[in-house]
Amino acid sequence: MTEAILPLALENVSLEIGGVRLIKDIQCRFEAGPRSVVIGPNGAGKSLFLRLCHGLIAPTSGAGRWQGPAGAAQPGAAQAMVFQRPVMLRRSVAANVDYALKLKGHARAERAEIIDEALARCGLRRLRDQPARVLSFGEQQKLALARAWALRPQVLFLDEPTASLDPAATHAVEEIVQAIHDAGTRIIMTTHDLGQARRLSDEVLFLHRGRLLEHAEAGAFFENPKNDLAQAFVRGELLWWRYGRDNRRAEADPTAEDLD
Amino acid sequence: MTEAILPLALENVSLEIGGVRLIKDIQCRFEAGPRSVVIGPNGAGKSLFLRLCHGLIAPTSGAGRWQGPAGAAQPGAAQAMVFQRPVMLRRSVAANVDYALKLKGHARAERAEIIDEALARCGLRRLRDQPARVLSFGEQQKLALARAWALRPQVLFLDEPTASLDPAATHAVEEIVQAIHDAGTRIIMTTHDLGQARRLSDEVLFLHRGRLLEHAEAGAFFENPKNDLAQAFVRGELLWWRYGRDNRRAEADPTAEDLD
Amino acid sequence: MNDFGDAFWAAFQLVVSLDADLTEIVGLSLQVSLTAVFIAALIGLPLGAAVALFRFPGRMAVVVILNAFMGLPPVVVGLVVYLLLSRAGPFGVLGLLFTPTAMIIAQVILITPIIAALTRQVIEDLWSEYEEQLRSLGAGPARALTALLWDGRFSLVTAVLAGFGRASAEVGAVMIVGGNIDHVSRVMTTAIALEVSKGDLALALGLGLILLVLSTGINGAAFLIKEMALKRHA
Amino acid sequence: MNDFGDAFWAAFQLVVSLDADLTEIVGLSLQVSLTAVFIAALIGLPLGAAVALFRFPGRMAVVVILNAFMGLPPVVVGLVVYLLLSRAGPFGVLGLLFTPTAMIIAQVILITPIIAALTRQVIEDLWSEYEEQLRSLGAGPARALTALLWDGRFSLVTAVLAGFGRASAEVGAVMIVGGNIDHVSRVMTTAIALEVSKGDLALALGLGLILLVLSTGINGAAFLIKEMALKRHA
Amino acid sequence: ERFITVASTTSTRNSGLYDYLLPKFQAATGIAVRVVAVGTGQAIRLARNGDADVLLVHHRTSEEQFVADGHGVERFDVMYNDFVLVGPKTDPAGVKGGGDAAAALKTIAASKSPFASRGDDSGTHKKELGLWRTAGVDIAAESGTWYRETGSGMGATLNTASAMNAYALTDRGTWLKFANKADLGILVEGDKRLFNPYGAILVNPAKHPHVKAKDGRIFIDWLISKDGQRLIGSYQLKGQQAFFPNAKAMN
Ligand SMILES: Nc1ncnc2c1ncn2[C@@H]1O[C@H](COP(=O)(O)OP(=O)(O)OP(=O)(O)O)[C@@H](O)[C@H]1O
Ligand SMILES: Nc1ncnc2c1ncn2[C@@H]1O[C@H](COP(=O)(O)OP(=O)(O)OP(=O)(O)O)[C@@H](O)[C@H]1O
Ligand SMILES: [Mg+2]
Ligand SMILES: [Mg+2]
Repeated sequence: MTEAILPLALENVSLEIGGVRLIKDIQCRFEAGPRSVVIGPNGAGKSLFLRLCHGLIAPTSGAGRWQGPAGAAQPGAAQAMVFQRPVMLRRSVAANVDYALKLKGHARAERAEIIDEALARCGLRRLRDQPARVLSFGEQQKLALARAWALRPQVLFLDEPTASLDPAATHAVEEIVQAIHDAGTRIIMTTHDLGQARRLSDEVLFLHRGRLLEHAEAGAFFENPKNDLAQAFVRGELLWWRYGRDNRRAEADPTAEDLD
Repeated sequence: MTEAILPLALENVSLEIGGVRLIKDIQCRFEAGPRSVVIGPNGAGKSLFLRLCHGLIAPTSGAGRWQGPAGAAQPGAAQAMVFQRPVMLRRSVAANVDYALKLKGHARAERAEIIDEALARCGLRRLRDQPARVLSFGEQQKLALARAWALRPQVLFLDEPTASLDPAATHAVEEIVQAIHDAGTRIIMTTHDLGQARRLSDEVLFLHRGRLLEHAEAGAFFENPKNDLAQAFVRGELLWWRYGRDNRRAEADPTAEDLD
Repeated sequence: MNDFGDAFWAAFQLVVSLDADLTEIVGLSLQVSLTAVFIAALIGLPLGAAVALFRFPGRMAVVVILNAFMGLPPVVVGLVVYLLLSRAGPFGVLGLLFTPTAMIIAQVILITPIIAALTRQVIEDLWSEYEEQLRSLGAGPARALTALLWDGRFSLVTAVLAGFGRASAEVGAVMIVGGNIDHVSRVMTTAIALEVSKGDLALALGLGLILLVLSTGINGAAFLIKEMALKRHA
Repeated sequence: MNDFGDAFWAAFQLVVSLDADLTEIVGLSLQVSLTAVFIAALIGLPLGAAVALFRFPGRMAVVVILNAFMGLPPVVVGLVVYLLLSRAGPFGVLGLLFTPTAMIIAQVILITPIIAALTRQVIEDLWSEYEEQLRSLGAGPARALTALLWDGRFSLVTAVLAGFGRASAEVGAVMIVGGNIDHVSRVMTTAIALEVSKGDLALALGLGLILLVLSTGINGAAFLIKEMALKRHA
Repeated sequence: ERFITVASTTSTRNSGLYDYLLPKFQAATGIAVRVVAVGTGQAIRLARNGDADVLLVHHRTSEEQFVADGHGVERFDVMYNDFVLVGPKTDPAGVKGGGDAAAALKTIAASKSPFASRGDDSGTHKKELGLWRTAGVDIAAESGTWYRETGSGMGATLNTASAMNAYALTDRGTWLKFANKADLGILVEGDKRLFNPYGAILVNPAKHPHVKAKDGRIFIDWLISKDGQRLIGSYQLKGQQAFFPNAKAMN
């Protein structure tokens, strides 16, 4: 974990499933340093994009390359991801974190301490012996964060990590994310909370229907997005039936109430 | 569906699982009319509370009673719920709605039209033939709403229906919820978005650690919650280690960073 | 170990010469096993799903018995069916003994518990995911049953194939109720047993080989159909 | 239908008199089947999980063959083991033919595919839920294997019980490789077959009844252990 | 289709006699014969339940009992063959060439050479037990040591014997047709005690009205007819006569 895997370069990455292009020719680069926030409407492809970056799915064309000195070898070991729909193993809260640490090769002795710290940090200490799968949704999201945090990755992907959290927890998670960033981890996250996006981003990626329409410095983006769809989105007015109609199935869809 | 099932009265309802009391002596009444929003920190028991009201789980003590004229007979048929973690059947988007309608006894002929309308309303028309389980998370939440909406229930439970929606979709869903309310359906929902709670509530229930600490008219609640925990929560400062320490496992947990 | 070489040679010769007896035996084997699997699936799938979904007193006992009956000894099943179908038995007048129908009945008894027990497990796992959603939609166990069988269809294929495996491999029951009568009730497995008792081990092995190739073919076909359906339906 | 009454009576008498022969046969049956299931589970669980998790050329063929081999005909398996262990065969020097060891070997061959094929299905279903999370944590298929076997343990019980059912009910293979030699390799199923061929149907049925009670007992024990573990672990 | 069901023993079936005889019978009479070949005890049981029309087995005492109990109409001698004692060609017990089966068994017992017995109460098994009695050997005490009761049919027992290189008593028909002889060969034959008569019995239609008495009788009559007896005598296995017709009422 001493050698860097960053930067990550996506070269003309496309993803096609069942004849439908879900990610379209994305070209971008993530250098070490800034916090990136990916925003865009539901179904824009944000989660697919994170999974492509993380290496969980392979693009149908183009390629993602970790260009750092350690990037060619084992980039996976230096990354972690908090999924939008966290998956809990059928074991206790603590054991969920423990398993992740074991996979990364931590010795049993040091694991106990890391687990304790991670759970405390995410407010899950009193639940440590609960079976993880009966946790409330928000608690599961916290556990997923604790698990990822315990791994001390170089790059951390977060897919709407606070979507189901209460206001105080959301605030605390934002602080944790900030702390993780300060400790040197590269943050790439998605969120639907534009306030959060403002607070946590150094740069913004705006995705729409599988296309990366804008990739800009955060201040500039929120001041004045260049792309008109991004403008509409930031104003909370992105309504598909008004802007562009590249329906995948190319059928007319003239319902005025259509909300996306 | 002509006769009313409301009001719903919870009498001293408690729920205990594995020796832990997760819901504690809740006493309340839902009359026809107002929109209720249930708020509270993660793990407070909001989802359990909705499931108790909806009849999915039976309380270990106390009872929930539908006291309307049709309440004794088949209250289940007049209710619907949008789950926090929506479950999609392994079939297409349209078939998911269709199945729900079939269960309620709608004839095939009328189903097609209702499905169309529900999907259009929730912006899912272009996805109607997609397998539901590969939808993005937000799309799944919309589909769950469409499915519930199609049923025209007397009472609709919504468990954080906009948690994973983009701002425009959130806005649209709020409008839909309002429209459903206007059409006479009783709305009982949870949310972590306090702004949304303000916009959509006539009355507020504040849950904390399984207890109903406050049940008040919305204006009054947001002006000045009586309960001090509720006050802290509304200010986004509810930190458990400061207020009360009824840890289930009665272990000391003095971590200052504990975020819940 | 020339026997193995001889076995391949025997199998090869039988197949190449399109031996009329072999064709007849293979045909009857397939007819009996496939019919039995079809009927057993018709009973076992809903039965297993019902046990998975309904809560009733003695349910645990039923689960245990279903599991235990995966191990019904074929000879015992054959015997029971024999006693029932024998002229001296209650259904003797039907004259079903030593007919393919009798063999199908015995195999249905044998494999229905297998399909039901495995179905129960699959549906129970699925129900733990679906239960609240379906109950919320107003589907009690009874109405959820078909939805779950449909949604679990890809996993249930394996349960049905396990039943087919047992049926096509089984010899004890069909031997007793079919009688292994040449041109009437001789199937692959009883023919193999016969060759073994004649000491013609190479021919027995050769027949076994053909049987395996056949059942691999059927499994392959099932697999392909499933994969194609999966592609379309996810 | 006096035979059924006679069967109960025969079973009752055997059990009450604590017949020494019966005790011996029951003991050997349990020893053989349980050992075979244990070994088959040791092989079949990881094997099935590996097929579920790894992607390799020819994987589909392996899946189909595993499924097809759930239908390995016992007589054929018995024959192959017989040929391998017979004095003329490659392992003849070991002198294993007509010993319980030979019977265990045959049953392991017979039920390993059953356990593996059913495990494959369970693990594949689980993997579709876990895959991305586990891969994200750095667990490739190899390391995910144990985690999935552990997390799927409650469903896998049914797979192992299916294997046990087949082993305890099977007669064709143990008959050939064990030889059904009195006091050496006679087990419940071969004893039943013997009584049938003697025409003592009541005794055969009685023995079958005892066998079923035994295997129901074992299934019940497995169920209780599983339920207790489930309570503690969710 | 016109057919009758015959309950018979595996040894007769395995010798191939039926495959030779029955097509000729069908050609002559238009009646198909369905043979259910099982253990002697099971065959008698089948016939007693009325599940067969004709019983054709080789254990005289049981057959006579069957008729005496009213299950069968009458027993007819059809043919006989003989039993032979087979064993390893190396003959560790040294019984080869002897003409006295009981003496040979006694020698085998003394040398404790492996012996595979059917142990299934079949005609062959009963014959073997009688020989042990004559030889004065208490065989029950030896079961599980050098004396191995396989509890299975003739073929299975021979498979066991050839894998164990054991001695065994078998009917000649099965032996001639048996393909897995390995190192075994015929060691003792020709003893009068090894005579093995087959009888045919029509199942009693008075007890089982559905029995196809007419066709069953035609079958038995044909078996003991000149034609039938000639054909039985002409059946050859590996160049040897396998069965010897001995019907009394040749017409
Ligand atoms: N395996 C798949 N097969 C087919 N379509 C898929 C698959 N996975 C995702 N999709 C489709 O790709 C689109 C993008 O999905 P993705 O999950 O990336 O959206 P998202 O931007 O994360 O949305 P949300 O904000 O709702 O989480 C969606 O329309 C979805 O239906
Ligand atoms: N089946 C169960 N067994 C044990 N504990 C459970 C079970 N279900 C829920 N709990 C616990 O009950 C508490 C309340 O859960 P619930 O899901 O109602 O919380 P919530 O208020 O909806 O939280 P969130 O805002 O995170 O959705 C949680 O701490 C959870 O761990
Ligand atoms: Mg997403
Ligand atoms: Mg909740």
